[in-house]
Amino acid sequence: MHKIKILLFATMRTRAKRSSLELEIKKDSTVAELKEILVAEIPALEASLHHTLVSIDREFAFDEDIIPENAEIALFPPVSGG
Amino acid sequence: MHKIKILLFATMRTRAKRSSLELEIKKDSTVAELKEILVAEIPALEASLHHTLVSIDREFAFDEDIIPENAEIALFPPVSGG
Amino acid sequence: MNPSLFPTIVSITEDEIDLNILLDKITLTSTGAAAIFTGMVRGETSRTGQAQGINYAPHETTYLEYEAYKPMAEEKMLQVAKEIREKWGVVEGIAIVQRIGKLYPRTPTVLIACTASHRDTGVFDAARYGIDRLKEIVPVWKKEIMPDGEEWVEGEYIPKEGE
Amino acid sequence: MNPSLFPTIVSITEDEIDLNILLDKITLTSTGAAAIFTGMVRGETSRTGQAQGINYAPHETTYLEYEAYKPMAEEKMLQVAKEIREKWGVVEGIAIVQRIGKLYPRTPTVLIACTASHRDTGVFDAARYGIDRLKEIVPVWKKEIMPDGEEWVEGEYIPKEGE
Repeated sequence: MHKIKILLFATMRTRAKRSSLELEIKKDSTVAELKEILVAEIPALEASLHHTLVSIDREFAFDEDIIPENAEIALFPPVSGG
Repeated sequence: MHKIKILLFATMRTRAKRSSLELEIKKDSTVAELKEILVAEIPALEASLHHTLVSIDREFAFDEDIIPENAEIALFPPVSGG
Repeated sequence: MNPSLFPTIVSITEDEIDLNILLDKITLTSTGAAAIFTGMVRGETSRTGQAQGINYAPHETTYLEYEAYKPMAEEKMLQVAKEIREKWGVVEGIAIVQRIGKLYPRTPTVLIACTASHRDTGVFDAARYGIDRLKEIVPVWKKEIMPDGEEWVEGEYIPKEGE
Repeated sequence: MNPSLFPTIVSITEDEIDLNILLDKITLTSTGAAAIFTGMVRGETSRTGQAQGINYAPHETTYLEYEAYKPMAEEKMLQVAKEIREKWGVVEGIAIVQRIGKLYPRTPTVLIACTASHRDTGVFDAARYGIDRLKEIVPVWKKEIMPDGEEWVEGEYIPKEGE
């Protein structure tokens, strides 16, 4: 098990009613597995997870990517800046 | 005969060593005729007359155009602003 | 001019966007042209039926509230600048600035500026590319506050691996 | 927004070009995007063999001295704005400013800015068209002062009747 920090932005933050959380995950967990853990922790996130973007250490990440130790993870909707 | 005011800009001004002059021209003179009168008055302008632009009352004018009374005429090279 | 001296400015900021200062910072002695794009908060939107997969009706906006994942956003802005330089090698200076916080109608929210020696070098296309890419990969979001409610605006672009 | 309220600013001026102020003046409540072009005095030109029919070698510029036939120039700027509005009906505000006098390298000399509700409306093309047209029909000239002499720069465009 290792600890990771998860940042939530925009819709994700609003739904989760928090802007970050820490989770313990198994070594070599994937992004897909993380999403399952996260929904168990915060059910309100489930509805938007299908179009959520994920970043690991500030790079876009995908379901099959493995989460390294001490990673900074972020979940957010498709961007809408400008 | 009527009087017109001629403004000179850029190369034309430098060559003529003046920025404006007044001339008497015959009624219904054309731009082409004006150019001849002007060269007689200021021979230094001859070299550049073939690619000189002319305006009458702030609109581009052409050799066959007739110069109205009290017109404000300008002669200048193709523009190079920006 | 040595390309390694070409300035690249990226910034997520709560401050006003100062076009004069930004333009000065990306102007070199060899620079003759700048193409600058700015986006502003629209107080009234009359266009219907398009943008980001959402059909929206004409409506009024009271203000927008922007937020950013700042460190990632600035890294992605650097990536947009890198992509611009790869596509338009003639570009000299690049500035990419996103303002965040509560922003009212008519306020500039974003700026992309590219400079080059001459205007026929693709510098307009470079700026256009920059704003398009920013709206795809730079993690910034806005919440729209309207007279009768508020709503997060969501984009539709899904970045691919390596973006 | 009533098109008759769309602002058009044209100016020949000896003053500094203030992008912030000009942008503000052409930003309406319905505006969401601005494309701005500025030209600056190049202190060093490395491009060879082109531009306005003259083959020039790489060279240095000490400064440029601009002059204008001011009343006609401002009328022709209004005409450029009118042409832009005919081609891009979506354009909201237009600013066209030419600075004249003695201008040193890195100084903005000209600005064309167009605003619209959205960026995909041709607003970039409108600004590009504006600067191209200004360099064809707006009576402004520049004398280039170099370390070893000076020379009037002449354009090559010959306006046609009605332009």
